[in-house]
Amino acid sequence: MYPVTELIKNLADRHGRERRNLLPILQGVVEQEKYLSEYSMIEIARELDLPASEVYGTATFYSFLEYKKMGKYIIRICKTITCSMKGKNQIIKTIEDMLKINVGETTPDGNFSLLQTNCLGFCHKAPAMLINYEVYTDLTPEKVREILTNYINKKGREE
Amino acid sequence: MAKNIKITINEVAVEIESGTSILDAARQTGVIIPTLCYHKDLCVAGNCRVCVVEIVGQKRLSAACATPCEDGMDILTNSFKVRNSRKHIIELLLSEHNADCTRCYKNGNCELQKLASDYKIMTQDFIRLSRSKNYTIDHYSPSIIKDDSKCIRCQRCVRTCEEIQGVNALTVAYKGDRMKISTFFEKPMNDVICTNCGQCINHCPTGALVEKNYIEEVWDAIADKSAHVIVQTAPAVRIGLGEELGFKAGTRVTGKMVAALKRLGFDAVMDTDFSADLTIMEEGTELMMRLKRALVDRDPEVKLPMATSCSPGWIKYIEHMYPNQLGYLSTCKSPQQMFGALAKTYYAKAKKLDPDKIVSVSIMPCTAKKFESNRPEMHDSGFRDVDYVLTTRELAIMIKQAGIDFMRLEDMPFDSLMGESTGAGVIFGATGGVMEAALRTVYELVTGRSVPFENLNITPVRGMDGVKEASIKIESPIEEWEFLDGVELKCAVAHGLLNAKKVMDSIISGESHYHFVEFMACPGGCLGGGGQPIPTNPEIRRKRAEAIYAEDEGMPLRKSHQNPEILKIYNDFLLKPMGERSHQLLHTKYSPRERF
Amino acid sequence: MINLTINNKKLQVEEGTTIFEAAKLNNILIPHFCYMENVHQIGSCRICVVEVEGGKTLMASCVTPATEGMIVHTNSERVRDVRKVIFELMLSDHPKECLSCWRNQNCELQDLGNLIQLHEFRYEGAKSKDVIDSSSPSIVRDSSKCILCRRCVTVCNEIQGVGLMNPHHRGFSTFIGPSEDELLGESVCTNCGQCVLVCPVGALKEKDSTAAVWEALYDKSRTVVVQTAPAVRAALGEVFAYEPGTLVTGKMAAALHQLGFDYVFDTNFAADLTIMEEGSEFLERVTNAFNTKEKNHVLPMITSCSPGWIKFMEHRYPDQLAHLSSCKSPHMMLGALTKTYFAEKMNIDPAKLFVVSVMPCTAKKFEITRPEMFSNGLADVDAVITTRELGRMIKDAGIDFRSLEDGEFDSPLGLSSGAADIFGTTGGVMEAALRTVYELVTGRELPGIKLHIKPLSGLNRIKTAELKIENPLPAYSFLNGVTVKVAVTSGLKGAAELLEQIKNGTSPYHFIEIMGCPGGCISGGGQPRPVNDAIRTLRLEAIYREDEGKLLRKSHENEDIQMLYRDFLGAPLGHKSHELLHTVYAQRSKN
Amino acid sequence: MPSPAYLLKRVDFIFKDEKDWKEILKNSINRPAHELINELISSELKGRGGAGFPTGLKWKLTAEVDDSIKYVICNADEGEPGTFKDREILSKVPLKVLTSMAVCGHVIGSKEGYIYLRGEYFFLQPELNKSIREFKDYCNEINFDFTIRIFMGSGAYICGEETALFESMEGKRGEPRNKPPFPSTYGYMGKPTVINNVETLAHCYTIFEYGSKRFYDLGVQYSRGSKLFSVSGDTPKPGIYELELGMSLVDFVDEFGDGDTKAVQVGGASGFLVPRKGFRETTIGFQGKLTGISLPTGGSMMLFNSSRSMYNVLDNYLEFFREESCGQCTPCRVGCQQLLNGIKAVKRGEKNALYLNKLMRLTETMQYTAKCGLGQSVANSFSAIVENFREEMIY
Repeated sequence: MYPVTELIKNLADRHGRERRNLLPILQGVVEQEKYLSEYSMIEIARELDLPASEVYGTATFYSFLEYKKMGKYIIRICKTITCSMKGKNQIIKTIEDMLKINVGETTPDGNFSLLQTNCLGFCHKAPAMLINYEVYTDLTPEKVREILTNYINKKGREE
Repeated sequence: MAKNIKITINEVAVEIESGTSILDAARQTGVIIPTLCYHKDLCVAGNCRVCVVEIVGQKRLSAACATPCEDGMDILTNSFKVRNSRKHIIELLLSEHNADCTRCYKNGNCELQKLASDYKIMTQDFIRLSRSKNYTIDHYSPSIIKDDSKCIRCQRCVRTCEEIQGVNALTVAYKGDRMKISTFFEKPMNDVICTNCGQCINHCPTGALVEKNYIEEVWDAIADKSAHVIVQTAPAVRIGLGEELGFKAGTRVTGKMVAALKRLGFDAVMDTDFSADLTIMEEGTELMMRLKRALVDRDPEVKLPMATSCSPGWIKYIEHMYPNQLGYLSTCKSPQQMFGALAKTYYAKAKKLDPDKIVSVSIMPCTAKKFESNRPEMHDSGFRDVDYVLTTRELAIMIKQAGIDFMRLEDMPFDSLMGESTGAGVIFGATGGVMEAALRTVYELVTGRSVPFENLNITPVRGMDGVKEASIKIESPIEEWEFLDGVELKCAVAHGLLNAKKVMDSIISGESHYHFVEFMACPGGCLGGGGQPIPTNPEIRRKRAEAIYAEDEGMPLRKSHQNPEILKIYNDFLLKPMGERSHQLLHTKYSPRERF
Repeated sequence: MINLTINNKKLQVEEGTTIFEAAKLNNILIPHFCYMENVHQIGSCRICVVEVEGGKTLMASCVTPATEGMIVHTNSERVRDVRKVIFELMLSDHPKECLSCWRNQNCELQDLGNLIQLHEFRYEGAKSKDVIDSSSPSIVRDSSKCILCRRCVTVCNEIQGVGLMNPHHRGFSTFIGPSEDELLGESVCTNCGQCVLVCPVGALKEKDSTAAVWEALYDKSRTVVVQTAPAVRAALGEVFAYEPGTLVTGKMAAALHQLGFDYVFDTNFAADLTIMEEGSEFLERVTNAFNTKEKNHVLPMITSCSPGWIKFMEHRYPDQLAHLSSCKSPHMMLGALTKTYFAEKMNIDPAKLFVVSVMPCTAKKFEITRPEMFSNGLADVDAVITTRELGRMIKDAGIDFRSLEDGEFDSPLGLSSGAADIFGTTGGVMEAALRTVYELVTGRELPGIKLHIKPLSGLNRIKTAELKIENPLPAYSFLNGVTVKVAVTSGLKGAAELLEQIKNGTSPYHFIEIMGCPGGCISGGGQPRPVNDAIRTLRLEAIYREDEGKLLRKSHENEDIQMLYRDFLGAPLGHKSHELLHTVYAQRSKN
Repeated sequence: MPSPAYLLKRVDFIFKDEKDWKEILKNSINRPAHELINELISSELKGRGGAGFPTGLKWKLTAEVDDSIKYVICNADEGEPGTFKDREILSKVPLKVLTSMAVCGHVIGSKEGYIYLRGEYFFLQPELNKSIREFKDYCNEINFDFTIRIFMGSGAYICGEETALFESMEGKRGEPRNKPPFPSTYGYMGKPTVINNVETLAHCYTIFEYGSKRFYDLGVQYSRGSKLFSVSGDTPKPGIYELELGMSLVDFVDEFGDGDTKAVQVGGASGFLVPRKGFRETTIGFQGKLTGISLPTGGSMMLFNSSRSMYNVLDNYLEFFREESCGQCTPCRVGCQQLLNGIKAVKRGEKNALYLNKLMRLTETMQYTAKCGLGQSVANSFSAIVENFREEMIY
């Protein structure tokens, strides 16, 4: 039994197997696996007795439910008007230089993915970004470098 | 009775039932409102916004298909605001569309083309988006081609696959400008659960979903002098073909169809109805044997009810959805495949032809037959039983291509050896037809008397409602079947895969127990199949059904076992139904498939 | 007779018929493109090639005569492949914008595509020059859509004799039209629109005025008046899939009311008025010729209701302009009257009136821009839409044409006589005029079954007739024993012939009717496509059926006309008539 | 012009303490439903989410429908750019919101309440769950049957629209439904549903606490009560301020602008952009004939100073709408792309400036025919920017 199948079984037991519980289950899988693989979508469809295409259609609608391989930490920079006015591009440049990847890519070692997202609701502390579910605001290039280094170390410590 | 309300449409006062949508109210008063994502078979989506109308007093325009009328509404379907908006919306649709109509399969029969020509879009000022998008064409499936550059995202196919067929092969994916109709993980239609029933083709307003056509291959076969090209035509083709060539819906063009096929250059024009009668003989006997094993030998693992197996869309559906219930299916092949097998054995021997030189073509109202003809187990004659399958639409195109003036053709009969057919064969094309044909023969074999229905029309299995049930009491059968005395033969008929699912679920849960169930993949049976002329809607299906039953009443022979050519084939070649040779040629087996 | 087999079907045809015609007679349709019945068969597009057994190459069936014992295959494998390649080559230089083209769903290239079922994209190459010439008020030319089938060249040179549309340059850069830098608006083009009628694709179209009409309809402050020409009611049905030759007069009027026009008048009313004016003018000229001594009479008199013909004459025969009757065309007369007589009667401010005329003709769009067509500062007619454009407007408004009940024309400018109806066909104006003139001169009805003059009806190019005048009324005693000779022609080629006779003084006629388009207005440049002689005959018969179906058969018996003279105009050729109903002509350069 | 004395009046209701929520809850659920409804109606409280639908009427309509199962939903999707007040309310005074939801349950006869929390506010969950548990215990204590659960969104701005929110909660794609039928008769799972914005529920709490009079006195005719404003952009003091409705924009800019404010975006991307010359006659509030135009708003106020290029602002909005449109209906899906490509083409000089007028007419069509608010409100800022800052769009 793959770990994902087991995870999906528990999520289904916890949330229920109706169509309206689909989104919580999808979120549960993304929280763990960082993305929805083809296999996991099929398992969800089997568990909830739903057509696979419906699961795929619903999942691809929401920007947080990724369906491509993602790194362990997903960095999401807010690109809406106030953040982009307050220097979001410099932040992106700094991260790109540090991690050697462009927006939309994942680092070769699979630790970080860099994405852009729409308004995070921190316009008064722009620019802002999310790393997985943590919010970081009033970013400056130095602050970003510092945040990333301790993520890399934290990452290092876990290994 | 819902109370009537008064509204005015284009300053014409009208009284209609409350709750009718503005679109229906307008239609009743002779005002045409353009629609694209609206279809009589499907629920109202209201997402193309082409049918917006102005309600006096409201700033925003409302969609006529989705807005119910309220008392005192003053509706303008052609005010300045409406015309401007409608023109803009159509132009927006065109800016995303690959407008190369001359090379499109649906040229001349496309709702977007008609809309653009009716509402004369002459300006071209929006930026062509279709060029900057990398549209893909999926042509791996033997039945269906999906061309995204022609899709206007009206979601009619998604709603068809969900509401009528319950298969959900297609869904809407992504969001914003990347939104598109796609399968699971954008896989080719051939790799997902699609049953090739073609209902999505029938409901698609543009050329985004069309059938894979084999017109070129058939023309080449005809042109090849050394090949002996034979063609078989399905029961539902003769009452659908007329619509493509200028006749009203429900006109019977059997004789003209045969004449046209001969004019096209086919060496022998024969009738699938012949093998429909053959199917009745085989399947009827199989049913009798199952009943015998169930009631006499008390054999536990005999599977009752027996399900018909002539709809390949239904077969692929059950293989996907109920892989371990395949035992219910009758082992008989579909009439098309039976014909194919016999063509390259019995017919070849009788006409002293080399089977390798025979090219067997079939004209079907169905796109799933294209998939069925290249299933691995359909090579029992040593060669591929049916080489090419054409839909009714493709035949109409070939007739036009050959420059045949169809209206003025005089009728011609089918060729011999496999062209004779009975009324029971013809009604295969309508839902409940196979059941009625089977009952006419089985009842007579068992009791020696003909079916106790006036003029042999077993009305309870007729009509368009989703699931139909009927039961016939068997009294004083002939002695060979006397164990059936007093047994109430319970049968059911389901058309449209969603209804099929209902019946299957009730069988598995033991809620209902029938002896014999007819399943058809398409609503209305084969007459509403995926290959029939477009448009197809409830009234057209009813008219086609009337035509089929009229053809049945007009036939001299009405029961399959009276067909002389059938009797001839049994004593020359097959010896007896369910005999050793029948098993080798006319029966098949099924393979379970992954559901996802 | 020769016998041949086509698609292994034995046929017998006369000597000299082409393979295409032989097949057509026996219900076998061969795909074709540049061939057009009654226009030409020049075998330039090669779509209609067929395989003849024994022949090395495929032969164009439209130009290859059938020979004894020929075995033809119209659908062999070779033919189909070749046809696909040719079709694709044509498409490679054609814009792929069907859905925003005005010929969408009414284009022979699309129908051909439907037949050939081509789905490959093998040839993508350079596109030829993309010139859009919308200088002319009637016709717009879009060379990017031109397929070089040369139908317009044949029509403009052989049938109309204007000789404007010609191929230029060579090879891939060949293009069809007036010369390189010349614009239609400034050329000798008579705007007759025959080229628009025969063009299979969207390369030539009428200039769209529906936008202006819609704008006027939505402008609540203006009163919008519409008038329909005699030939429109005989062809509008074809836009809504009626058989050619179905009369839809009632439904047309109902549709116009539903479109939102405030008043629906009938150009036929003004046709009766034209007969009164032109008839009197003819009588005046005849009296000068036969009665008085001065020799400055100008005969023969030529009708002037076809603007295409008038512009042709102004270019080609500027010094014979005096022969033209000075009457305006019927729809200009009605426009002028609307903004004076009608405006006064209903006390509407003429500036607020917007007059639209529905015409079977594209030249009328040019006519309303002529400087002489303005009375007291206001244009007589503000917009002209063709029958095709009216069909589109009806569809655009979502009116279910076929289920309309019949409506009526509004008075006072709506009533019309049978004589007015036959204006739509060639010979109609002459017959209508003679019905009135003969009765004015002799007091007796025109002899001839059902008031028709047999030799003047029908489609041949030049038709003549003679009418002997015996014991006329005392006022016209000088005409006793005179045989009035009349001639009728349609198509500018015939007109040129008659004008040559006038030019060198040998013309025996007193009265000549000339129509710009072959067959008269029933097959004008604005009529629904396709048009061929069979369809012209059906429309012609419909027009005569409407004439015979009316009680009122002569223009001078129309009470509304008599009321108009009593209340407003006074007498024919009176001072007011001259001011409103007559016009002058301008000499134009020859090339 | 209202008298100059009418300057910005700071108010402090929302973030005042919520310590006596238990007592308010108890005596509210003992009052008859119609009395509570009339209280809301007489307070003239209008929806604070941006649509401005009178809350009293909404509760009344849903209460009248008799159905055993009804739902109360708190819309905490807050995707509108420049809006961040709901997050503050839910983190500072969550119990006010929960109380109002319970009272609403009592009024319309519903036992189930949901908070639709946007995916980006994942970190709010632990705190909020704690308050919900605390609330639940008290409910059991006074045996008032009303359970509240959190439903997490997953990043889709469109799910702020009420029917798209229902679709999303039903596990489907967040595609807005046809209206009618309206949520009061056919909402979540097809049952009658009241759906209110977080701030609206907070205001309900104030009304239940002090009665409708105190609320009614604030603000001006048609725009009663106070409103939380999220101020951001070129301003020395970005943040959240509770101000009375009906204030004029000129006062607002004097207070919050950096002295060089060129334009103010009222109501986020789907709101209205007011250029400097429009400040004088614009007031913030719902419809009604105060001098000049008044703009309904979800509370987002973004200030732009003269260093900002309005072309980039509009480009950013259109990119936002193109991505966040649900893609279901033609005018919005294709319209947004055409607008974006259109202004880019004009900027690059491929199309002449007149093309902007064609795009303006297109936005008019989108406003009239789009199926939901998103498509309809793209026109607001587009027309304002193109009309007032035409040169910035072309050169």
